[in-house]
Amino acid sequence: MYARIVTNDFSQQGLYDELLAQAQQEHAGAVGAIVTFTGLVRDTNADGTIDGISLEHYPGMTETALTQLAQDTMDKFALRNIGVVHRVGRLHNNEQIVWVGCCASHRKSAFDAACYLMDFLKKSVPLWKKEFAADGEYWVEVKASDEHAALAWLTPKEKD
Amino acid sequence: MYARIVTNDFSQQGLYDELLAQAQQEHAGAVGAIVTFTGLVRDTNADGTIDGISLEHYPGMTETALTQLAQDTMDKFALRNIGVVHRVGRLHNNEQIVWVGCCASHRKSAFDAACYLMDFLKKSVPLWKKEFAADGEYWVEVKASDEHAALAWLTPKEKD
Amino acid sequence: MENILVIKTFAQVREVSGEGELEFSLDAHKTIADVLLSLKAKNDKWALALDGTVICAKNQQLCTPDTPIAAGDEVAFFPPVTGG
Amino acid sequence: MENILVIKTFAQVREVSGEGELEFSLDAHKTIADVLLSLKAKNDKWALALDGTVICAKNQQLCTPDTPIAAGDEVAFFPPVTGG
Repeated sequence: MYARIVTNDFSQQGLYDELLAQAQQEHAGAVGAIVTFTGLVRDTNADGTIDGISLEHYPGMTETALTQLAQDTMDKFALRNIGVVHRVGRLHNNEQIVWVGCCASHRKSAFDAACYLMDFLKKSVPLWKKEFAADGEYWVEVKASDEHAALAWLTPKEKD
Repeated sequence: MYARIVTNDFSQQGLYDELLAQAQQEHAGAVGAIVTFTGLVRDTNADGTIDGISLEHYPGMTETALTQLAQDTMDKFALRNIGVVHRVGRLHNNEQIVWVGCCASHRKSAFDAACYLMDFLKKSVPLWKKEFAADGEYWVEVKASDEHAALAWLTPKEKD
Repeated sequence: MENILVIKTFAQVREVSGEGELEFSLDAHKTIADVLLSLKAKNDKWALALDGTVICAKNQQLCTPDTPIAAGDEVAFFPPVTGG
Repeated sequence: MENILVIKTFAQVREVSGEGELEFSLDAHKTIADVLLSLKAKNDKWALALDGTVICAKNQQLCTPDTPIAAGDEVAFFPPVTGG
């Protein structure tokens, strides 16, 4: 398992190989499905064009929260392995922001786990996104659809 | 878009880069989420240990069905791009069998599309898997949970 | 090709029938179901090969047993698919 | 550290308050809520910074306003998170 906050870009192949090698070390032959998710910086938001983003984090707590979320997700979905990497700092349009990889015996667990981790990452890991628009810099606001974010955040270990 | 039947192994990075480059060519800056699925050969089935598999296909029809499924999935989920590669022939334990990549603006579409494509691939693309056990070779039978497989197969273009 | 169908089989249907590809006289056969009946009557191996759930395709498109056939068609029989 | 809390802020709370990290006298403050009240009263910038939905953490663990505090604690205030 790995859960990291990084400033530099990451390699798809590097993260995939690391994830699979760890899984095979402990569960050789039992990995049948690997799902990865990559988030990229888009060049627009609801108001128009943007010129990249900046990500702030809470050093120490962010790493702890990300590790805890990865461990919870691995346990909940009986994964063979999980890895997550999130960048911080200034990112330009089209750059990679976040990567998640989930190894499981069967594909449903791998898909469900990756979805779950991304949902909770967006609610429970102390990271904040600022967008650079032509007329200034704006912090991304939590959407109406995320109205329960604060509540989820306060109960990150609930199982369902 | 790409949809291929191959005999040789494939590269995660190579397929990812090709998928993203195609997407950026037509939708520069609009790709926010990429989900990939990789299927691997496990070393056991319900009856015990296996020593790899062999995949048979219907040359011509398999490529057509895979291309049609990829196009349908891209349309249904408004993807920015989609790619799918499936191997045929003799594969050993731990080898890569299938890879799917879905590019979308938002993560839900990318996840849903990859799940959908894999579900329908298992029902509607003419590929057959044989497992090599200690006491002989056995064709994989459609599971009870797939009892409607033939029906789904006969209506691969239904929209819901 | 005047009076001929090309029949293809895959996986269990191919192995059990012992024939992966064969030419077949169209004669009075009007539908896929007619071809299935004749093949089942051909010998025990074919009877066994076509005894489970068998999927049909005509010219590489899925079809049903009542699909009409014509000289030159490629008709395929195979079990439910198991890829992925 | 005898009578001191370390306060940290992030994102909008940091920018609007103008203070990313400060030391704060514990004095009679018994809970996170007591600290929030004092900070809001400190000046207009702090009042504005704490005027929306603010999440609290104590020693890098999420907590609620009624959480008790002690000398040496690290207390953080920040808006709902928006990573991923």
